[in-house]
Amino acid sequence: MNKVDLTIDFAGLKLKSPVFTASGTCGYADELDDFMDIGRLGGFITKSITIEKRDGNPVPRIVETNSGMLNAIGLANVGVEKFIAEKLPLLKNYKTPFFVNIAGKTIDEYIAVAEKLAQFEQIAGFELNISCPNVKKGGITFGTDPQLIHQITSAVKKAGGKKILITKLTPNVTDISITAKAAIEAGTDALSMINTFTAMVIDIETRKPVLANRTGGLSGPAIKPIAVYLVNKVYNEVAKSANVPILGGGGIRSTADAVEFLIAGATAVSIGTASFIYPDTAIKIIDGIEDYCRRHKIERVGDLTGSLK
Amino acid sequence: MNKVDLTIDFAGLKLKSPVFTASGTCGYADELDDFMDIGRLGGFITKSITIEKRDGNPVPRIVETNSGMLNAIGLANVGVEKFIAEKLPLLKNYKTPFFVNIAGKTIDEYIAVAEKLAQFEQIAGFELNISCPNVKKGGITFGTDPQLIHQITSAVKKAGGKKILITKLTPNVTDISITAKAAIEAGTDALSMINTFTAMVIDIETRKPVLANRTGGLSGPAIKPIAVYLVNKVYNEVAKSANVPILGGGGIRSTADAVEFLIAGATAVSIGTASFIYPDTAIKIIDGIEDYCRRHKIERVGDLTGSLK
Amino acid sequence: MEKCTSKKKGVFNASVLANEQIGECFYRLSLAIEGQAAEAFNMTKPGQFAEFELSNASLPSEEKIPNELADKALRQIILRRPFSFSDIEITGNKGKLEVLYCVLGPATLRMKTLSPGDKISIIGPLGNGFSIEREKTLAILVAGGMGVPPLLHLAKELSKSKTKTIAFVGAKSGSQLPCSEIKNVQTLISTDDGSMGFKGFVTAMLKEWLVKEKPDVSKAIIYTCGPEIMMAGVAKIAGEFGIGCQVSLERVMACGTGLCQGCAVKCIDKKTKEAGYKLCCKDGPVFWADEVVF
Amino acid sequence: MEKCTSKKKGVFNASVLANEQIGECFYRLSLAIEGQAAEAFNMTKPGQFAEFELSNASLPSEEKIPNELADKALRQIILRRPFSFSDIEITGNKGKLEVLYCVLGPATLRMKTLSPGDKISIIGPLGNGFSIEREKTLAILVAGGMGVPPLLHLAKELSKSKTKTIAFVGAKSGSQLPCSEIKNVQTLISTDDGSMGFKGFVTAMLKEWLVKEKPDVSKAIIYTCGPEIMMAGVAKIAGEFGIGCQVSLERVMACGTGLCQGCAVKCIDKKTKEAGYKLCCKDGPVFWADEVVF
Ligand SMILES: Cc1cc2nc3c(=O)[nH]c(=O)nc-3n(C[C@H](O)[C@H](O)[C@H](O)COP(=O)(O)OP(=O)(O)OC[C@H]3O[C@@H](n4cnc5c(N)ncnc54)[C@H](O)[C@@H]3O)c2cc1C
Ligand SMILES: Cc1cc2nc3c(=O)[nH]c(=O)nc-3n(C[C@H](O)[C@H](O)[C@H](O)COP(=O)(O)OP(=O)(O)OC[C@H]3O[C@@H](n4cnc5c(N)ncnc54)[C@H](O)[C@@H]3O)c2cc1C
Ligand SMILES: Cc1cc2nc3c(=O)[nH]c(=O)nc-3n(C[C@H](O)[C@H](O)[C@H](O)COP(=O)(O)O)c2cc1C
Ligand SMILES: Cc1cc2nc3c(=O)[nH]c(=O)nc-3n(C[C@H](O)[C@H](O)[C@H](O)COP(=O)(O)O)c2cc1C
Ligand code: FES
Ligand code: FES
Repeated sequence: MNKVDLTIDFAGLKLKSPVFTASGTCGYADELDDFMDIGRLGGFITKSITIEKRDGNPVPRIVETNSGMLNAIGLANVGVEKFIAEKLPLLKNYKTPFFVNIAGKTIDEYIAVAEKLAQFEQIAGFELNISCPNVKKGGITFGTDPQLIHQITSAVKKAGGKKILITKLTPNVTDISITAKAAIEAGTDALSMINTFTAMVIDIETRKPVLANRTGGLSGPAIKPIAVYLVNKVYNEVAKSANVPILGGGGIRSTADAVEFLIAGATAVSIGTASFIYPDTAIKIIDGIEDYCRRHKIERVGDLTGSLK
Repeated sequence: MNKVDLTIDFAGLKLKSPVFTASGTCGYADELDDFMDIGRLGGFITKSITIEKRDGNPVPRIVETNSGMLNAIGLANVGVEKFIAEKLPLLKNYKTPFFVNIAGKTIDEYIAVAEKLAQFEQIAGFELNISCPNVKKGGITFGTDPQLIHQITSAVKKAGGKKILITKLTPNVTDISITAKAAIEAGTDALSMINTFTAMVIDIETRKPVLANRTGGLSGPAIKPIAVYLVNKVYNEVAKSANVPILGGGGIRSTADAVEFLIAGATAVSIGTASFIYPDTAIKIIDGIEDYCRRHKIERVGDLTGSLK
Repeated sequence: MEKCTSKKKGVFNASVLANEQIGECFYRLSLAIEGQAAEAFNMTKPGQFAEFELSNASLPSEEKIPNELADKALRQIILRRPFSFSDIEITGNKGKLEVLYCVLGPATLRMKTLSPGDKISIIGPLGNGFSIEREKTLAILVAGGMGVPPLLHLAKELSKSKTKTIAFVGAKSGSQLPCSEIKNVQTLISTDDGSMGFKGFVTAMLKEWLVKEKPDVSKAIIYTCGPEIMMAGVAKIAGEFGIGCQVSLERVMACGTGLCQGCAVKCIDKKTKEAGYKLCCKDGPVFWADEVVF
Repeated sequence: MEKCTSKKKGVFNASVLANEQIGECFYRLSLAIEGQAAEAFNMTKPGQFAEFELSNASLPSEEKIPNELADKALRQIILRRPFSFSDIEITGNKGKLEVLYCVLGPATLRMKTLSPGDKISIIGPLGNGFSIEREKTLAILVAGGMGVPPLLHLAKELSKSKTKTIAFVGAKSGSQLPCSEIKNVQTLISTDDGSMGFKGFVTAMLKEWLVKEKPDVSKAIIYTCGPEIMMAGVAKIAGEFGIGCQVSLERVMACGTGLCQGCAVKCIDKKTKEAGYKLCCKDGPVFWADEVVF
């Protein structure tokens, strides 16, 4: 076997590789650019963008846990106008498909952001964050209610015009196949899973939560086996038959981790927390997946998707 | 301050200490007895007992993950008759309140086990396992449906006569306060939380799940921050006002971990996976809690419960 | 089988005396124990084991981690790991434990970095070891690859009795063995690649030998440890020839102490003929071959 | 503030030259770097930092872990830890980095066991360091406890210029300091318990000195690093006296590289007067005191 075909078909987009960076864990691209060639990524997902600028939560926003971390950044971002004015032009420098992650407090806010961004060529698509556990309104409530998911997904899909829409699911539900199905029926082009688990760390000396926001979202290797299970479940129960690709992630640090997600049913994977430890993780994993495929005589990386026996 | 009062009032029972061993992680007491004085425990919870003997799942039943492990033991147990004949008499040797964890495939099976055991003095109470993710029927389905929880909890409460009933909740739900409320309204005396998260590990060389059962339950330090959050949520939203104690656990390895759960709202804590690493963990934590209370001038360990600021 | 579980098992500290590579695949770790630990391990039978806490040891630096283990090395381990012993020497209240190990994953990578003076926590002695049947005059040891260590310990114990011992040792290639012969024991080696001794599987060599030498099967006993598929083969041969056979099984263990029920071994109850699970850590790791459903 | 971020930051390996305890609270870790790493760290300003990967190092053995850290030691860490430098020497394509650190939790416990020859991964140089203002003729360094290290580096850099430097160093007690004076610099020590130098807070000592010595404030500048509450005090004094002041802040950092937005510092935009968050790791850790909302 000479060459492994690392390109994937992701909801009609042909992407260079099956590895994305996850929202909120890779800045606005320039920070990561110091460490690797982000042009090799399958996709780059921005931090959540909201209609208004958000300062985010007070500190501490971060606390480490066993093999994981909690974050309660609070969707800190420059707001959509400033994003368009200041960040978007920079994206032109990269040969990477950019996906803008959208968040909001009301459905109208989501729609407004999508409408404002729909016209820009530099943007390959949107990731709909209906699952961020760190904002008081919206967020988590949207993501757990199938009806609201349907409403918001179809509205944003419409507002986004021809842009690819990826709906990001929360794991904080009884049956994730039901929320996945709601998003698919509403016309989402792809699913992203999973976002973080709501969690808390208490400082036993002060008897207060460590995070200023009290709770935060658990990410990192700790959650990986749950994420793999959920990806496999959604793949088997809804995504495969609907032919909707899954962007899988949660705790990926190594090639082996990424391959687990692909085998479980993901078409591509996203790297979040791991980039904090080795900023070039995503690139190393692209190379690693190529090696893995060669070793296992897999010609197209797409053949791995859902190949669980 | 001279002495710390480590006794707790647990649903009317006066217990020696706020530390239990968790179901399925401490055998039938004799194994643990080699390593510590189990008479100092607040309570000892047996492996799940079912009406018929169960061989359990094929191996591998265990796989380690980052800061955690999956198990799919499959409720292997001797069955209630043999339990009564062979194991129950041994329990007399210990001065520990024993709680028998009950599982089943149908509500009738639960009732039958409770009825058979209700008469034995050596048993302080029952823990209702409606949340084991490793059996095909029942288990997980019961634990996620508030109506079923109500049905099964009130039925077992009745069948158990005067015995204390602890209902063990699964974290695999959208809103655990709803399931907690269902159990409380059905008359449970206490809540136990949390059981494991359904999860999967894939062997990327064979492309098969590592566990013979394909999925397993994730336990250990990895899940601790989620468990602390859920205990705090249930305490604030339902348990405190209903005056129902919580047996909190999930990933406890150290005194600090245990104290986090108490502060979050637990009246007692359960030690599971940690006993595999240091079999005397529970005792060390009892001593540790005493030290902590002394250091913080807390006279009764009960004063810690729900003291989160 | 004669119960040979020590009553005094416990959680003990051991300190590293030496840790060195021997051959291509094996490392030898020597541990010093004292006091209660020495007492507890005093009567340890070959085949018994201990659970080692290795999560706090450091990983080898990046360039010293074999490529195929790089991803595994990233896993943050919490569980102990079971190891049997290749030798145990107790004198008074001091003792020395010797482990031969292969580097396969996150725990054994960490084991490799232990250096003299380091302390580790072990739980033991655990399980039931090989039971030395006094009435047998010929002990046949059959070891495969990673299964060699406990049989070295057993060979030493047997050498104290009058039992004649012969050892069959198989490996992929000669360089993968921890030793080219077992001390004081007639050792026949087989290698898959023929690089040393008999070319082929150790089971084939065993069968050939039994056919040729025709030992008195009523006076012989087979002790075996190695890959499960090899032991299944040995058990089959033992059955064919009517020789009693003890197998030392391996299971993924979360506790090693009978708490978790993770280490199930499918066995046939000799009386009821019913199949059911026993625990490798508590009822084994050594079982009579004819009770195990391979 | 003059931008002093090196363009060449990267992920580098460093090897441990020495690691020893100095005083009661501090340890000194010396690292050797070469090639690209040496190039990258060549222009590092005092106050810049690096992110250290320590999760693979071993924990000290149980008896060497202070009681109050025993539970913390159990946490399995994944994130890097930020450390600034007390000294950096680069010659050609080789260099030496020196870190003074205190043992506070799981990462620094692991740091303590590093020994000569061990390799660790560092990311750096990161952030913006102290900016040495050429037109100032008096540099006043104010260090508290763990804040001493980067000011040692700064003092060394200042000693190369003509700036007169005076250092105020505070600690709980004398034994908790890494050194009793800063080389070539007039050093005034204060301790909370009076066991060395001035008895009381370093801020009180600073104020007393300013009142007494009446330096030309237009030519003076304060550089400070230490507990946030102390720096807030120093900033207030600097404001009262009208002296420019740079503070080196600390935040819990998940990345150190601007990716996570975890390390927010509330700042006032000098132009718009609006409050908003900057990032400690990217915009700092050194800020002008008058832009920070303490
Ligand atoms: C009773 C008993 C006694 C043992 N005695 C010894 C001994 O004396 N010397 C020794 O080196 N090992 C011995 N082992 C095996 C040892 O426990 C494992 O090698 C160890 O747990 C590996 O841990 P790890 O984290 O390095 O690798 P893991 O990641 O846990 O395992 C790495 C890979 O190797 C596989 N694996 C695990 N064990 C084996 C095995 N035995 N053979 C082949 N593949 C395996 C796993 O499935 C996995 O794919 C014994 C096991 C048992 C149950
Ligand atoms: C830019 C920057 C430069 C730094 N330079 C140095 C340095 O040169 N030398 C050095 O020793 N440390 C330095 N630190 C602090 C260092 O990063 C922490 O001490 C380290 O992360 C602790 O890790 P740990 O896992 O051992 O403890 P953790 O468990 O992470 O922390 C242990 C406890 O200490 C607290 N803590 C953490 N940092 C501090 C602190 N600075 N002061 C008081 N309590 C703290 C935590 O809140 C926690 O309660 C620097 C930090 C930053 C942001
Ligand atoms: C610091 C941090 C910030 C994050 N911010 C966002 C965000 O703004 N929007 C979003 O949809 N997800 C956000 N996430 C979630 C990640 O995109 C990802 O879904 C999650 O962390 C799980 O993957 P991981 O374990 O690889 O990090 C954030 C995660 C972290 C750790
Ligand atoms: C090996 C194993 C077996 C278990 N068996 C049972 C069981 O039979 N019944 C039950 O209710 N919970 C069972 N549990 C769940 C534990 O009681 C506990 O709720 C869970 O492991 C979380 O706690 P931990 O992280 O401290 O282990 C089991 C857990 C493990 C690890
Ligand atoms: S390993 Fe836990 S019971 Fe055997
Ligand atoms: S630490 Fe991540 S942005 Fe500063």
